[in-house]
Formats: sequence, structure tokens, C-alpha cells
Amino acid sequence: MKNVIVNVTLKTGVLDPQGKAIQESLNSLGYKEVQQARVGKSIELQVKDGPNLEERIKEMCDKLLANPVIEEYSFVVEEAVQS
Amino acid sequence: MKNVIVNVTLKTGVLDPQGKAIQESLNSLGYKEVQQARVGKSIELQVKDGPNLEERIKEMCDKLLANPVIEEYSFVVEEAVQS
Amino acid sequence: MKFAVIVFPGSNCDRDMYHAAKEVLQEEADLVWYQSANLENYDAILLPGGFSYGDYLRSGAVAATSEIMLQIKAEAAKGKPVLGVCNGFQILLEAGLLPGAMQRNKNLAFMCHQEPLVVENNETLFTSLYKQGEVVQFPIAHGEGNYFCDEETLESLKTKKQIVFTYKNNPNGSVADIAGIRNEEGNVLGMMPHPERAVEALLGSADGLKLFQSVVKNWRESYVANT
Amino acid sequence: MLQTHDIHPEQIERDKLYQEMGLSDQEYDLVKDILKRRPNFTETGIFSVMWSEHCSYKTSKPLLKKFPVKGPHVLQGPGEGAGIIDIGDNQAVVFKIESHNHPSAVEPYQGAATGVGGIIRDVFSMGARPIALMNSLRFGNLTTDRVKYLFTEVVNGIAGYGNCVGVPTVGGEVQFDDSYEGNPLVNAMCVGLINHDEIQKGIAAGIGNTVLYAGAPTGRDGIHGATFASDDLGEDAAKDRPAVQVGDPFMEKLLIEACLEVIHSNALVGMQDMGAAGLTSSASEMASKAGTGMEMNLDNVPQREQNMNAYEMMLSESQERMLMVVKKGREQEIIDVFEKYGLQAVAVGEVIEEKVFRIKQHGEVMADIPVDALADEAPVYHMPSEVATYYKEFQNSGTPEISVEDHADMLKKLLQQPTIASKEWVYDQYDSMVQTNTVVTPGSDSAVVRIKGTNKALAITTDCNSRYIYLDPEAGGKIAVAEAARNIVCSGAKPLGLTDGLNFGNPTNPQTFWQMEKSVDGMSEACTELATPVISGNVSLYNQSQGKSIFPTPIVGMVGLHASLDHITPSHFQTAGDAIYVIGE
Ligand SMILES: Nc1ncnc2c1ncn2[C@@H]1O[C@H](COP(=O)(O)OP(=O)(O)O)[C@@H](O)[C@H]1O
Repeated sequence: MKNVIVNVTLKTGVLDPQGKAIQESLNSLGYKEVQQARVGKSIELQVKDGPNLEERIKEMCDKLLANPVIEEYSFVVEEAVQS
Repeated sequence: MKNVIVNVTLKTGVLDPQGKAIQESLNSLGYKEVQQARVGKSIELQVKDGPNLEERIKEMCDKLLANPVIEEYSFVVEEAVQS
Repeated sequence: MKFAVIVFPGSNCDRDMYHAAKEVLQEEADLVWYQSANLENYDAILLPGGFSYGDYLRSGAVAATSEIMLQIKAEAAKGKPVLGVCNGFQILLEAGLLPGAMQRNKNLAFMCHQEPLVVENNETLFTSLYKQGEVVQFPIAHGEGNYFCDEETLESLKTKKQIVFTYKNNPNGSVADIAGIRNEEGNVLGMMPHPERAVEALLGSADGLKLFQSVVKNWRESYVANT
Repeated sequence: MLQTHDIHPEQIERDKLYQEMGLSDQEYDLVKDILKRRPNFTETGIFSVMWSEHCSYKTSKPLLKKFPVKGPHVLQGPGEGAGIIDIGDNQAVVFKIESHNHPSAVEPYQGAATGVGGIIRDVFSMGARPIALMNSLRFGNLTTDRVKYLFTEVVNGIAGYGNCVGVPTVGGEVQFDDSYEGNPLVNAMCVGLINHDEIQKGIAAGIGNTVLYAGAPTGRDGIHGATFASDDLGEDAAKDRPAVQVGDPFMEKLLIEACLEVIHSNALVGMQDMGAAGLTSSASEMASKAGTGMEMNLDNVPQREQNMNAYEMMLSESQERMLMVVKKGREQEIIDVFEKYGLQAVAVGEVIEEKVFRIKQHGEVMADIPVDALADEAPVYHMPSEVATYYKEFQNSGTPEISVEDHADMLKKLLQQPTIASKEWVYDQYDSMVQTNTVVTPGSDSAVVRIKGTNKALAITTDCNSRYIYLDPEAGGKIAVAEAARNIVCSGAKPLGLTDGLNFGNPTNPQTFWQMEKSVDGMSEACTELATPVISGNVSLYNQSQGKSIFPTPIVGMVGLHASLDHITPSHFQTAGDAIYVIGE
């Protein structure tokens, strides 16, 4: 079993209203040192091991997990810890 | 300048309807190897360097970025790449 | 004329769309469950609003990957009118039938009220009964109606006259005040405001009626022309 | 937190562990009398939730008896998921209000969202299609970050859930007052429409019939929420919860459609949602109402988490779950409908003749309790009542003289009060128009929703001025009902009946109980006078924080009928030049 962590972020240049709101809230809470905030998604998948794992993850991202018009993604594959 | 990446995830045991929908959708797209999906947020902050940086980030998470009732968080601090 | 109203898990304006087509417009219409569909026998396809698959991940994203989209693409390629409203528009974007993407409203809140729209292009099969530049009242009801596309796409939307409706007082931050766009061929329209909620004066506006009537009129004319 | 079921019955008695679950010494003794033995851990948990105020109404029952509940048009009074009133043409209107105050204080978004989900389930479990939602909210003054956060997130939660399930939120009310600072009130009301022949009841009839579980799997959500809801909101409330209930409106939407499809099958015998106290209350109530028993095998219950024990499963408050009783041999017809919507429906038990509620897990009997003991034999308390000190003082002080120097300025100040100011910020976030029936949208005194295929419409309002009720509970109670009726009448409709949401402080305080008693007296009198019976309601007690009680807040949710669409009147001015009249004193 593998743990895959997919990180989906907005492309540079795409406005991030949520990030902006967070930055402003942090500033108004007194954390003036925060210059920018951008919000992304992290999707953690538990995946049964198999051939072409990385390729298949890439497909999943292209087909569903990220929208190429506004988002880009990266992922890491880890050995799943048995629980 | 530092780059801080905050990862906010749901506590174990807390229902994640979004993750469930993603898992089912991946399964029905043919990616049957996906056993579970959990969705979290990643918030990338650009922060001016200063004293007690880590402590202040922790405060920001407790106060705003994560909801302690249902979420937990972790973060990493990186040197910001000048762009 | 026979309309198919596509019902995805989580669609919630399906009955409203059906009511508009069937009871108000008095045309034939069916609610078509996304799994059991054969769309060949319909003259037009309506993708209603709602929260297909809970709008989880991204609004419209999961529905856009469902098998019925292949049929919808095939029927659209034949030139059949396809109208996506609200979540239906989001699905069309996610499925690549229309260019661009949706983001959360700029104030990050869901909003529901009547909005004045400008008919930017009345030379479409959906708007031919409106006057060019006419201002109409349609309800909006969305949290993610902030239309985004890059500059290049926007230029092309403009030159190809694909922008069909704009907001008079842009409520959500959409690029170029865009409220509704069509595809290059002109038979696929996606819009965030709800024409099916604006077909009876009792409910505040009947300005949406002409949209449906345009579709019927144009279909009749081309149908008559073809047979 | 007690978790393990290995704790022995002797130890529960010796260490008084039942107290931690909310049972008093007397109640524990009563349980022993009923069982003729000591209850085990799971059974103690079951009794404690079923005998909590939330499920048993043990302190409010004597008061609720005062409400007039009958009327020529009442098809179903209090007792089922929701009440029902006939509106002619074989149609009826179904409605109820419900509170979700304490969960909303801890996790405002999910608390409010699951409150909406719960009240919608109450309505569609009767077989009705939910057609409108209302909400009645109370917060502290908007001066602290915490209150602003609660207010914002509660509204978000209501919007997030209601918008997604596709039931329009057509109105409500918001009041801000310091008394709600630590203990906000979140009451949601749902109105549904039904044909007479579609009315379902939550009964487990027919020995041998199958008990089906449908919807979301069970997790360790909100365990002990029902007793939690009946306790003071302590400082450490946030730590109190093993896992907060999270709502899944998408699942609920699918459940609505599936349930409204299965009611057309005569294989279905009874249906009830799993609300507070989850499996425990739904199963035992269904059996108790039918005069039967029920045996359930927990191994068959869909589970979201591993190694859940019987106590956890019986008390779980996971959302979006339904329990059904189906004719033996015809389970598959029902299961197929749920499968069409991608939902799980599985057989988990059987209706039995012996009137016991028997729970098995891993081949062992984990609970064996006489059914009626849980539902009908719950203790009832007649609390002592004492006229509130502040009230006596008010009565003895003369009427104060009020003088206003600058009326225009005073008017401006009043209009700036958040309680009086426009609530557009709130209701703009609600989809108030989905289902295309909303004739009068939020912003008027009553919302109006037409009934397709007829010339009729329903008027809906929620009202309660808790300040009046605090000052004089009896007069205030009358005023609340009268205001609701006026709002209905002003829209052009005739009041049909009401649902009440009784939100009060600690009932063991005699002065608080007096407030409850008097306001119920006032409401009852007004209901009788106006011929608007109470057909459903909800009680939420122990609304206080740090020893300070909320204002008494018995909310009235009223529904009226427009006989014609021709005379629907919104409350705003229509055209410049129209004459303005004042009617009344
Ligand atoms: N929580 C709410 N949800 C939906 N609508 C609301 C809510 N609160 C207020 N409204 C709407 O705003 C209008 C004014 O609210 P409010 O000032 O509280 O009521 P009232 O006029 O009864 O004093 C009403 O039409 C009501 O329906």
C-alpha cells in the first residue's frame, strides 16, 4: 500500500480570493509579516501498489484532481504506514 | 523572506464527505486501486523573517488557519526563492 | 420539441427546469437519470443547476467525468442545442465543452438574488427573441460563479461573439462581467444565472421565457426547413 | 471519557459511572428495577440517552400537555417526526422546528449544517417532500471576535447545507443580545408537502419483518451528543466531544430522493430518521409505537471506523442515516431503489413479538431492555417553580417615563441596531428560490411559497421577541404567537397551526422553570384563542454559560394557507403615492 499526497495549487497569475482573504485576516490579527497567502488542496490517497503507479496517479490528476485551466499539481508517493 | 507551507487536515475519525466522493469517482473512472481519499488544505504563506517565526506561525494556525475542533495542522518553513 | 433534463446525483434544479419546459413552455420534456440515458431521441439537452456530487473537489468536476458526457458531446457535435445553467455551466466548463473555469465568488460567499443582465449577442439560437443590448432580470444563486479565462481565450470569445450575457453590476468578479458564453459553433450555451427561475411573473421575473422560446422557435424553423 | 465496554455492571454502580453519562441515582435505581438486574455499560448508555431531556422531555412533558394540539385539520399532532395539517385537495403540509444550539456553540458551521440536515430528515421521513426551510438565530452582541465567528459560520453552515440539498431557505430571524453570548441559539424549521395517502409513520409493525439501515455508515460521531445537548455548556465543551458530527448534504439529497421513491412501495412498513441518540432512539421508538420488539445485529451495521463497540454504535450520532421496517421477503425492492442513488441499504435486524430491544454484536447479547421502559416509562419530573425575583421587582416599580429628544436621531440609532437592521447579509447567502415556488422571498414578515398545480400557497414565519418574554413570560408568550399570526395574516393567508422551539436555561432552577411554565401558558392561551394548534415542537434546555442563562426564547414557527394566489401581499411599500394606513391601537 502506498500513500500518495497530491498537492493542487492555483497557477501563478490566477487570482486567489480565498488566499487574499486569509492574508488580510492574518494582517488584521496583527501578523503584519504575512505578505501573501495562497490556498491549495492536498489530497491524500491510499493506493494499492501496482505497475505504473506514478503514471496512473498522473492520469488521475489530469482527468479529475486538478483543473488544468487554473491549477497545477505535484505529488509524492510514500510507503503507507500500517495502522 | 520565508515560505511557509501549512498543511491542514481533518482529524482521524472526522467524516470527510469530499474525500469519499473523490475516492468513489476515481474508482468509477477505473482507478480501483484507490482505497481511500482524504482532502486537506495547504496554505502557502510568504512571511517576512523575524523573531519567533515558528511560534507566530503556530499561533496563526491555532487562531485562524485551522479549526482545532475538527482539524489538525503541520507546517514547514523554507527559504523563499526570490522571484 | 422534446427536451432532456439531465439529472445527476445532487442536481437540484432539475425539476425546476422540467417545470419550465413542460408546464410553462408546454413542450415535451423528460427528466433523464444520468445512468439510463439515451439522448438520441431528444431535440435539446438541458443541464440543470444544483450540486452534482456535492460539488466536492470542484463544482461540476465529478459529473464532467461521467459517461453520459460522451453522449452529450456527441449530440452537441450534431448541432443539438445544449444549455447548461449554473452547475450545468460548471459541468460544461469542466468537461471542456466551453472554455474557461469557475472560481469562488470574489467575496467568498454564496449569493442569491435577482441580477440585471445585458444581452450581448442576440444572434444566437438561445437569444434571438431578445433585443441586442436588452437588460433582463434573472436570479443568480451560486457560490462559485466567478468566471475565469486567460487573456487569449477572452480575446477569442470576444472576436467570435461567444459572450452571450454579461452582468450589469458584476456581483462575483467574473472576467469581463461574463455571465454566459456559447461555444464557437453556437449550439452550446453555459450561464450562471437561472433562466428557468425567471419564467413566471408571479416569482419575480418572466424574462427567461424568451430564452426557451428562442430555442423552440429556432428548432421549429430549422426542423421545418429540413423536412 | 469512558469508552470501554469491559467495565463491569458492579463497577458502574459502585463508582457511580452512570452519573458521568447523565443518569441520576434515582434514575439508575429505576433502571435496576426495570431490568431486575444491574445494567451493563451499553445498557447504561442507552438509558442515559433515552432518558435525557432531549429524547424524553422529562422536565418539559408536564408543560407540553398544556398546548392545544387538536383541530379539525390536524392529521398528525406532536409525537411523530413532524406534525401534519390538511390543506385540502388530498394535500397536507408537514412541519417542525428543531434546535441545534450546543453543537453550534462548539463547531458553528457543522452544528448549524447538521441542524438543518436533521430537521429535513424529520420531514421527509414522514413521506413529505421538503419545500422550505426557515431559521431562527440568537447570538451575543457583535462586539467580540468569537461572536462574529459564530454568527458568520452558523450562517455559512445553514447555507452550505440547505443550498446543496436544494430546499429553499425562505426566511427566519436573527436577534443579538448579551444573554446569548456564550450560548447561541440555532433553530431550524422545515416545511414539507405531502399527499394524504403517502403519510409514513415511524413504526416497526409486523412480527418477522426486516429492519433496514440506509444511508451513511456509522462512525464515532457526536457520541453522547443527546445528553451533551441537555447539559450546561461548560468551559471545556470543545474537548467534550470525541468527534464532531459532520454533515454531508450530498448524501442527504440522495436520501431524500430515495426515501420519497420507496414510500410508493407497499413493501415499506415504517421509516424513521436517526436523530439524536441515533440507532437507539429510532429503533426503540419504532418498536414502542408498534407494540412490538426489535432485535438488531450490530455486525451488519455499515461502519466507517474500525473496532467500534456496541456502546459507540448505539449512541453514535452520525448524520444522514435512516431506519426502515420492510415486509419480510421484499427487502430487495427497497435495496434496489437505494442502490440506484448509490446508497447502502442493509438488513440489520428483525421485528420480534417479545417487547424487548435486543442488541447483538459478535454473537453476544450486548443489551436486552424492555422497549417501553425506554420510550414510555422514562421518568417525568414536576419541577418546582418560583416567580422570578426580577419579575417581582419590575411589577413593583412604576412605569418609567420615556422621553425622546430627537425622534429622527433616535430612529437612526434604532435602525443601526443589528437586531433591527436589514438581514440581507444573511439571507442573500441562502438559495431562497430553488424549487421555483418562492413568491415572497426573505425580507418580508412572512415568506410565501406557492403550491404547483394548485392556486394555493403557504405563508411561513418564525417569531419570538425574547426580551418581551423575559419581562413577562406569560404576556410575552401570547405576543410571540400573536406576532406570528399577524405576519401570516398580513401576507394574506389564514394561520393553520404552529411548531414551537422552546429554548430555556436550566429547568432545575425554579425561576427558570417558572419562565417556561408561564410562557407556555401564554402561548397556549393565544393558540386556543386563534385556533392555531401546536402540531410539533422541540425543547432545548440548559442554555446557559458560566452560570448565566439565556433570555427565555420559545420560538414560534407558524404556517398559513393562501386560498388563492391573487392576494399575496409582501410587506414592503409598492408604489410611490400609495396611501399608508395604521390599523389597531
Ligand atoms: N436567519 C435568517 N434566515 C433567513 N432570513 C432571515 C433570517 N433572519 C432574518 N431574515 C429575513 O429578514 C427579514 C427581517 O428579519 P428580522 O428583522 O429578524 O425580522 P422581523 O421583521 O420579524 O423583526 C425577514 O423577512 C426575514 O425573513
